Amino acid sequence: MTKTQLSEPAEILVKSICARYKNDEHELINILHELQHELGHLPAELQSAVAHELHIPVSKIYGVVSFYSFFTMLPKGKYQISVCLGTACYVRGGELVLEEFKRRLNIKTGETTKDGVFSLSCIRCVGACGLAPVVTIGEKVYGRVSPQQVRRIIDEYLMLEEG
Amino acid sequence: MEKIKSVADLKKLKQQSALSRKSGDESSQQNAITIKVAMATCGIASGARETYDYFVQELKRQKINAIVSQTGCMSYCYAEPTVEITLPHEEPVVFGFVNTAKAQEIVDRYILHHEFVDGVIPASYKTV
Amino acid sequence: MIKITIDQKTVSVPRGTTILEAAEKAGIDIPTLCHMKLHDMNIENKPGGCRICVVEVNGRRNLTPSCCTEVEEGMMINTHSMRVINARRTVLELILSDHPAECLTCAKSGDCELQRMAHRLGIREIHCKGEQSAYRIDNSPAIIRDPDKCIMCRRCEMMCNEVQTVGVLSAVHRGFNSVVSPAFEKDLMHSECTFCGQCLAVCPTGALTEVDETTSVVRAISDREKVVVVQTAPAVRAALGEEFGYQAGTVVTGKMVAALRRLGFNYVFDTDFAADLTIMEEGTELLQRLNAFLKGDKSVKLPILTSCCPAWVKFFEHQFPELIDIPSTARSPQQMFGSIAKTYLAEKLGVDRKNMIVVSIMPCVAKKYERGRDEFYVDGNPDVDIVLTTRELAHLIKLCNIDLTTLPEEDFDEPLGQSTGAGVLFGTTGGVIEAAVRTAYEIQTGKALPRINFEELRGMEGFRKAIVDFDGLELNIGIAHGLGNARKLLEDIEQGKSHFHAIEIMSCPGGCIGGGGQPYHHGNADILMKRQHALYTEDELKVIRKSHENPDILKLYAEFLGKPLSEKSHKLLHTNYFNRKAE
Amino acid sequence: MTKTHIFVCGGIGCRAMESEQLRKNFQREILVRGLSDEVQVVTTGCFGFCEKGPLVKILPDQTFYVQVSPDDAAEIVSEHIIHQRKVERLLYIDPETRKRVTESKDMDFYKRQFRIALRNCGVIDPDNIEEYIARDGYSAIAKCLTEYTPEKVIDIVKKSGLRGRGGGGFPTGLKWEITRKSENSQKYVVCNADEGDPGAFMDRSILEGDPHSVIEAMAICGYCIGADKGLIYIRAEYPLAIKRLKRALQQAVDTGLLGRDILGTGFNFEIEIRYGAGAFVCGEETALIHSMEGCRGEPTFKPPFPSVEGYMGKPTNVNNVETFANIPVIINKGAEWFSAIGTEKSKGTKVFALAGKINNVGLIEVPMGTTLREIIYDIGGGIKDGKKFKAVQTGGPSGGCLSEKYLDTPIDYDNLIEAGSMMGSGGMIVLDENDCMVSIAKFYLGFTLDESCGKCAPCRIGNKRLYEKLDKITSGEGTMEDLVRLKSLSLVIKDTSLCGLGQSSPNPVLSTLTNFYDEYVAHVKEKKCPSKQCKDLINFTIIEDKCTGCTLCFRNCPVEAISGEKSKIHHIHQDKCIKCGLCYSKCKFEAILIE
Repeated sequence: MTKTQLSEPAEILVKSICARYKNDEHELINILHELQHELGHLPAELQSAVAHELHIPVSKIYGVVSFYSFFTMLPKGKYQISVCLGTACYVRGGELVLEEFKRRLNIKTGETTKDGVFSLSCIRCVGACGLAPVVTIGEKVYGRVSPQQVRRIIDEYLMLEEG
Repeated sequence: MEKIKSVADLKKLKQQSALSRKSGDESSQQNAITIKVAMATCGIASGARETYDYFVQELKRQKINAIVSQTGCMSYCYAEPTVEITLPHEEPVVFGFVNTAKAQEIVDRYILHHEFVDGVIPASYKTV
Repeated sequence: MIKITIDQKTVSVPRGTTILEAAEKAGIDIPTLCHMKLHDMNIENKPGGCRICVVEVNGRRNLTPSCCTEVEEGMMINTHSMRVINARRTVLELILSDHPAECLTCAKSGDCELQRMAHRLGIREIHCKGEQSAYRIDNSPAIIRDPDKCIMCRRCEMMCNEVQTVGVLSAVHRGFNSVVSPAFEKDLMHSECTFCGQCLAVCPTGALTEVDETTSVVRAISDREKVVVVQTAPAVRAALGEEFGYQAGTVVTGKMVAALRRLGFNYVFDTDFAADLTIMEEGTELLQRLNAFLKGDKSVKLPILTSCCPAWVKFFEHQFPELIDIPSTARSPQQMFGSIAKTYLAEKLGVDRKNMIVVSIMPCVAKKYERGRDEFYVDGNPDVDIVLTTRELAHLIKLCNIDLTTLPEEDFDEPLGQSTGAGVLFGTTGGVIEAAVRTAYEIQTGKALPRINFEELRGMEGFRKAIVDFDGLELNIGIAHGLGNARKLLEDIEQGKSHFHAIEIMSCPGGCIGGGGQPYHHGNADILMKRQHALYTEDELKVIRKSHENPDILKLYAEFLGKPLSEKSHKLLHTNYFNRKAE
Repeated sequence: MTKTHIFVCGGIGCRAMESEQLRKNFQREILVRGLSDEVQVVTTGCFGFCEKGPLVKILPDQTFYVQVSPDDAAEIVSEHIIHQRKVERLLYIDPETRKRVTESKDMDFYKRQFRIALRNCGVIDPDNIEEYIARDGYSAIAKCLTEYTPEKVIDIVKKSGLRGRGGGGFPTGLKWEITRKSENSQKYVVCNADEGDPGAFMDRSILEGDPHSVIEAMAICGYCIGADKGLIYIRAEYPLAIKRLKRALQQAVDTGLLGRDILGTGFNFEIEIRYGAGAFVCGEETALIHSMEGCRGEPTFKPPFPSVEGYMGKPTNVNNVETFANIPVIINKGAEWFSAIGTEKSKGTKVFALAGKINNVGLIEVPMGTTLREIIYDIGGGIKDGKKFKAVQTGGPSGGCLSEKYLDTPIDYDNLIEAGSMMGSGGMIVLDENDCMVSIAKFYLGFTLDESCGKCAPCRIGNKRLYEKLDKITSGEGTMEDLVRLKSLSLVIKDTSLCGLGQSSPNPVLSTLTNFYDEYVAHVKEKKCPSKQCKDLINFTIIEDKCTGCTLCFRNCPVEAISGEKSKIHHIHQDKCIKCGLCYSKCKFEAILIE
């Protein structure tokens, strides 16, 4: 274990969220959801702080965090690009769209661009199979995406960045 | 919200809602056009929210007596956004691919003049 | 009773019996890999993960794991049908396809359950080769973790979490990437690991092994400039024989001493001597605290906790730092020995401590860690230089072609070789406190003990309590072995629920006889019972059975230390503890 | 005055049969005859009766004409519109009565779909409890609490023949009965809303469109088994469903339909939401329970079943969303009514998420026993872009790929298993001639590989090996021995895995091996991908005779692998080509060859 380097506000947040769940270890997943929602990711020192509050070993928390694909220990990009690779999207070319995002952003799935603007992940079915292939960025859903559109979609956000 | 404390309460509430739907009395509520916009995830992803907003604003602007509401998935995923329109005393009609342009056409022709426009989706199912 | 048919044999077994247990009763041996049950200790691991023990049950679509499936009336079971054999071999091939083929150099070779299984099922070729896991090897002072060899049996995870409640090991990630690891894939050295070694005691493969220091011993003995001194812990003599074909529970003290001499150690001493010394210091400390407490001294806290188990020490330093002032400050026998060897003995022999190498033979893996703690170094030189486990000693003896069975029985050397029956007891749960009671009673009451055996302190229950009558003064004594039991006790103390005067704690189930460095018991708890019995017998056979009557101990005090808890004693035989919570 | 409308089906199936021309002909006739003010032609979406297309419906009299050719337009306008006489020969003949059907409202039988679970989706406002109540909502729980004993309700559910809609198809009533009989002061009702099957989204739709139906059913279940607490385990990836569900729960609490002393009967029931965190295996009930307890979602061996020892060690009844959505209807309409729908062993309806290479992608609900052909061609409007049907994948990663020969198999739990697939949660992905079946199998294995929990060896390592073999085959490096191993390994994984995930994960491999063995052989022996999908086995080249130098491919290539000037023959540089297929799909002159 590393020495706790958690910032004070984060520490207070951990304490208050855990307390709200009565420091009940069975509420671990709900607690992690809330923390990730607030802080964007779940770094090691945060997990240690939760372990302390719930009186459970940090290895158990890491076991849980590393088990579920929804949880991340790494900070995500400002814009989180998720390419759906559900079956419907796959048979309608979702993989080609993903490849194109990887190529254009020069990152692998699960990574974040160096400037921290984009992160790329693939997801399993958002249930919008009628629009396959589907890409989501934040709350926004792009339907019937072709590889050619990828550059346009990225540019859209780059323009936002540049103001 | 009022508490439903007994089966009798429940039945009363049900009758009230059923009455308000079916009876043809004079109040504006009963003669209103109802517009339901399918607003499940895929509908919203296809622009159902814009369609919804358009109907609300446009009908208000034209002072048309209508109730616009959201509903769940109508299952015609290939034709999102989908909208169901019930003119007073008529069968409900579902339209597919209703972007704001289509919505405008629907207001101008179907709602105001009872003329069908392209994109009607025939009901393909029975229900309980 | 439930009647079932296994491989055409009809057996009746009680409700709740598993197919595996029923088969055992019918004399049918179903191979298992992840399953492990320590009968008398309530320890069982059956995740149903390896799928080696699958059998065919009539009317079921799929094969079923016999370790998890309870029998039902009229069940027809086939444990070795061709379908079962095919499945079992294919599954084992799969496991082997993700396991390094390093048997030639693997520490576990010859004692590996996976290797044995491959032999038993006659695997000659792995048909489904593919990508293998590739992890970093985690080297700690005591334990080596080679996750590539992990087969996800989860035994270590179960020991670490459920039995020991240390919670360092957990399954992490998922699917093909899943492995048992400390949090964030950190090294054990940077975790709360106590190095109790219970994980490696149950690991079926070479994924968890102790750090092998036999090479250092060979090098030390080969170095003519060094005086190499060896000490052997009480529990070693009760288990070493198993490695040489003796029945479990055979005591091989004399042969072990002879073997150590043959290996070339200059002096062969006994940790039991240091155990007697521990009793002198710890027993005196107990009485001092007890009497002050009885006089109403509010600054004195009770209970006093034993401190001879290094894993236990590291456990409370991490988990209960607010209680670090209640364990006895006495060092463990290993460290007391090292300290005395490198002062008293070195002086006697006229050897510079830097030229003396102290080797310990221990049933324990944590002793490897303990010897490296900063506080046990003097001017950069450790009190104990090398720690071998019982298993390593056996390897070394075999390496040098020494046949233990034909060796004569020899005695330990003087002056650190003589010990009492009390010292021997340190090897089992309840032994330290019994040894302490024998001495404390006589010192406190000034009377001779009416009896020497304290049956009420003996047993295999994970947590025991007893009241010992000190001539009118009733002493409440607690005993826990297994850190999970220790945790419960400490929580009671924290919450003020416990009213013990003294508590003995051993990290390993059974105490040192069940230590992480002992010959593998492969899940057979009977072995531990026999080792325990052996130690009590050894005690009975001793002429002197109370530590304070050990003449060499008395001489040591007279010549060197003065009296228990003297200034010199404090310097050489006591220690202090650290809050490791923030680590 | 009401206008006359001529509805011409513009569904893709009808379009393939010249419905577009038919529409033009109608318009011309109307123009020529000066009827433009009175008659209007409208193109509609699919009627779901494609085998009899093109379809025409005349309003307001509801006349329904089938198999109308463009030449029939004149006759319909002159006879029907002008002379008010029906064109008898174009009316549909009822196959049973052999009579011509004149009005579409008498033709409900062409509506293959019957909505029970989806009854309120797209009908009511999910955020308004009153709309649910207006459609008989909460009358089933009222009936249970005031008229039936728990045993009676369980009896109704048992007699209805309802089986779990989440995949396994365990009889729901029996499950309730076992949980009822497990004695304990605390029991739980759990709703599994962790819809993880890629390509299935019926549970999301129900929660987004009709959350109260699930809440009501959970309360009924609680009444039956003796539980006062319900938990809904829902995917965190479904934010809208979560929002609607929360609102619905709040309304139910506010109106007193959840909480203490419900409807004055003394029955207490409350519901909490728990979130999934992205693990498909948590669809398995023991894994789901561990996840709700804050642990890794690893399944444990059954028995003990959750009905005996579940959440927090207490008896727990787990059903999925669609199963629950059926319950209030069964209570209101009765067991006999429900069990009259469907096949002998599979009663009621099933919701399918129809997607892939099909025209009418959507959520459909059909009686058990409907054939794949009816679903694909009538409801789904046939294969997209007029391509040839190759297979339909049902049951997601646990299911299999069924070939043409299964098109007329009535779909129910048992028939699908017999065919080597599974009902699963109801994903139904249609594949066409361009889909490589080896790649499809690899896709599903890739999914299983990501989602395997890793607890048992056959699933953890076996699926990895299956995937590696499939990868080898799609790269053109497979051997015939690999095909033998694929099968034998698949069978052992099925036979020995700990939970349903591993026990069914080889189904996509086995079913494609059985039904599309030739495709595997082509990859292995000829090193060819018949569907031209496997990148390692194809090359894109330009057919010089056909290339017009239009530069379209050049402009669309994402990696600048195509060179050429306007009006000159273009060239594809194989070293740069990433085989994305864009040039092929963009070329208007069929000048790109895949070989």
